[in-house]
Amino acid sequence: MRTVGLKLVLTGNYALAYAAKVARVNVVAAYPITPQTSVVEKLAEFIEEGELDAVMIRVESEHSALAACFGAALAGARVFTATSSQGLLYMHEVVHWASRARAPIVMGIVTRTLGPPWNIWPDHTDYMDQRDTGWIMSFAMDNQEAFDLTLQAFKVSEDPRVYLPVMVGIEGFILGHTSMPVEIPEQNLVDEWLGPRRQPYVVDGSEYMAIGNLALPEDTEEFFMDIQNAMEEARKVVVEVEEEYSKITGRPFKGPVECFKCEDAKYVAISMGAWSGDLMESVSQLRDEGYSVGLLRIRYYRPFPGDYIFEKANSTKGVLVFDRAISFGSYGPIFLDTAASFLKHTRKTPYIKNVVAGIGGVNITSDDFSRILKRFVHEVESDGVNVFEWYHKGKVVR
Amino acid sequence: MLEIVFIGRGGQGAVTAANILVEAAMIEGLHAQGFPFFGAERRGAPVAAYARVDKKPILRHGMFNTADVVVVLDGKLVQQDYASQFTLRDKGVLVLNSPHTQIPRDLKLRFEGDYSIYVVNATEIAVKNKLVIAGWPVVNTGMLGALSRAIGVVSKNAVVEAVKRYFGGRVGEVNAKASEDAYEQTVRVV
Amino acid sequence: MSRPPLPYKTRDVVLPGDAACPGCPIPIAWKVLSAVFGDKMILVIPASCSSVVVGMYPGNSLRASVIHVPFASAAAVASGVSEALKKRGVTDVQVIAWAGDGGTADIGMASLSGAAERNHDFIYIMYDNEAYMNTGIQRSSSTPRGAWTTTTPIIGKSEEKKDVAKIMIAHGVPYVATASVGYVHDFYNKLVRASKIRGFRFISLHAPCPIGWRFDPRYTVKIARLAVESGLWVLYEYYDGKIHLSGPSRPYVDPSKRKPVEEYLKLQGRFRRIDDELLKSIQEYVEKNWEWVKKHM
Amino acid sequence: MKVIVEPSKYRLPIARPLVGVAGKTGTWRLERPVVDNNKCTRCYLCEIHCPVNVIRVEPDAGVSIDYDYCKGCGLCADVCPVLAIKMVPEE
Repeated sequence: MRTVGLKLVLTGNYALAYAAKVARVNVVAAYPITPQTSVVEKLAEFIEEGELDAVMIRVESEHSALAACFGAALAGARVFTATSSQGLLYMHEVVHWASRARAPIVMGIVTRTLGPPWNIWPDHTDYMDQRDTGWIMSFAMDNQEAFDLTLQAFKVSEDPRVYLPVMVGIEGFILGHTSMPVEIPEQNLVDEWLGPRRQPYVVDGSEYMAIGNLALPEDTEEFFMDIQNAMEEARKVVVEVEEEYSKITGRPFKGPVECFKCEDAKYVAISMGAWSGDLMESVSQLRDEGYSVGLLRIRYYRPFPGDYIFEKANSTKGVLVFDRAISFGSYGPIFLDTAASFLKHTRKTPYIKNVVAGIGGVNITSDDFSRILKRFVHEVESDGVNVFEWYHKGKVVR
Repeated sequence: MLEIVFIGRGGQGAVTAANILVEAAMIEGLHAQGFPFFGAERRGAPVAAYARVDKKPILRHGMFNTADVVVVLDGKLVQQDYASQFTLRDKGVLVLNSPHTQIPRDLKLRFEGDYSIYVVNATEIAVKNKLVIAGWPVVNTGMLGALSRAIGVVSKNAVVEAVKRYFGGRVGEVNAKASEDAYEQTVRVV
Repeated sequence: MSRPPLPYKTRDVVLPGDAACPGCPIPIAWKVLSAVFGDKMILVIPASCSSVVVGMYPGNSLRASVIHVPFASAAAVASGVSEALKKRGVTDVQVIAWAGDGGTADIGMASLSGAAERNHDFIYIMYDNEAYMNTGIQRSSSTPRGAWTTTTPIIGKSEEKKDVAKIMIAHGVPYVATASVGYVHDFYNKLVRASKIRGFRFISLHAPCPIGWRFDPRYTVKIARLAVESGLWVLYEYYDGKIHLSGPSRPYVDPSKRKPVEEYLKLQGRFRRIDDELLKSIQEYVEKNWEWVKKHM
Repeated sequence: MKVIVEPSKYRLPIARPLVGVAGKTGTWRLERPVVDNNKCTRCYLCEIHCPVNVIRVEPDAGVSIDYDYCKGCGLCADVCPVLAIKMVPEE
């Protein structure tokens, strides 16, 4: 059943736009922000060229971008939007609103840091700011994955076991503006696999309903609990969806966390996003040098794949978590999730360490990763692990 | 893996060149990446674009200053301070758009070791092919032909096909002609 | 006698026992909406008294559809609903953004302006009770000069009321009207006209609030009418490039027919501390506003 | 463009029409509207304006009020052109 379809050279941003196109979205509402702009420019082009039968709402702000998507979703449309950085924060209120109303929506996040100072380069600060919103959150490492995860997001979002919005992260520029070959599956296969729009209710006047009336504390808490329940279900659904997807596309199944040389590793790194590729180079090189290292790359951040990470990393001597964001006054978000996930299973964890780096778009190369990994191995061997480090300009800042 | 930097002026099409190179590499069955300088590009100011080409999937991301190949869309830029941030690896290749075939003086580019230099007059080729937009000769497609001649990894045919696909129609044909002309007229000077 | 002397079908959509304060103008207006659109309406309601009036989950006081939305987003959500329904070919239901003056003139202004500029096909109704009533009577930009609110507690509001209808006229949308809960027939007629026009339609509905304006709840309609009779609130429609004065306001083109504004003000506790100077400025506002209306008729 | 509505096991924040969503709001009342149907001209203004929608005017029977939900605001009395409705204190 495998088909190659089309192979095109696409930027990460265009990959998101193509995914929305083959998902046959009905409504796109978006507001321009660097480095997201070319996502919606491409969709506007598809729509104006007649290649995509959809309505483009050129809204006056990001708050309205997601609000318009929310309204269209409730009224029965498959919708898509994309944003970045300050724009994502501006729409943050509606980000919460969409998941509480159980509205299936797909949104691309072309990540970029937050100001001041003005800085258009990528880290995960904006994305991590959304981690408590009740959205399913995935993150791509390359443009093919940006396309694949976005297309799968529609299926995940519209699954009755989930019925939550999904955001797909890619780093601005590093993927967003970088061209790579991307395989686009044939439209008819996508149509057959994805099927028509599916949602828990539709507001179109055919039925009396009021969405979001004032509710008592206990009722409200139950809605929250059900979002948590849906997150648990979503763990299965994202796996199922990817399995189906790899059958029709022939692309390898990677799961919520990709294991790269982690099976027999004594030390594992954990990371998310494009720099995981550089980290893989580093892991391969260190393996050649005799270090027993591996990598767990997070593809789905929410629901957090904590059990999977525990299973893969519990028998190691050390776990090194790379974060491209910081929860000021605490640690990097992935580290916090990882540490908590271990505590669910055991009181005797391996060494777990957090390195924050790459903030504001600072480029971290495989040489940097090798340096950090080697030092971590030596720290574990000598029982002197610092739980937290900020890696900056080639040096460690504690 | 080959890491390639295109140096040009904002508006000269360095980013387009990098993207077409990815298309050409794909035609050759290779893996590739192409991307602009991450930041604000201003018309006329010196600016870089980047490409990676490899037989294996490319895991590495991000900009780089040390490259295997440097393609200079405006030959004069290699004599300006802007070029000094880039380093050519040992056995690296420099491809220049220049009307002169002698080795330019005062190269600001840094070298780690041996290098070769290829020269082509892409500006003249653009003018002859009537590839002038808003007063600017379009040199990027010519420089891709020269790049193909200089490194060989991506064949002339692949570049021509990629250029045609990228632009389509008559524009594609004319640009492809520029690539072919440049391929033929590129000479090694060092 | 046969049916009511008005073509109203106000009985079935607004259900008794809602959570509105006694004398609240909101359900009165909803009854007029229901008379025009029946149960085929989707109200998009941002944070406001109306969020509370419809009552608490799992119940709802309207036999229609309601979408509660974040404060600043009513016009944007309605844009999305309207576009999606159009795409689906659903044409038998009216999308109505129903927002207070705070959600319209203040926090919702950008999304309102955006939706108007894009000329989305829905009706936006700003029910203007001239302050943030739901949070406890705080000043909005639509609060009139001189009015007491909990955030202008001593000297009253010093600035002029923001005239949103004028702002919407400047957007060049196909239909703008002012209306009042004191003139339900007039409001009804305006909704009927609006329902026959496609594109963005805006109605500014004057809606006296007994709690926030400090008057006896039985006078909601009386005070709304006094605002018109004193010339403070002018009822008109704007379409085809000019203002069409509405029946109830027609006599008051003539200043001598207007009741003194004091009559309107003295019934309301929020104007209790008004002095001669303020009174004069309010009277001047009336004259100035009428000049503007006449100029655009 | 097709939409499939498929419910899930999750609770949704959807409310449905309900009479008396705020309870028997008649208990809020301090004054009760009392109608003199002999005076009533069946103009329907009280029915049209009643914010709680509890007044029904019928050609023969005249005005009836559902006191379970009437909040006693007195608006009906104020809009009645013939003063057929009086507000009297609740016992």
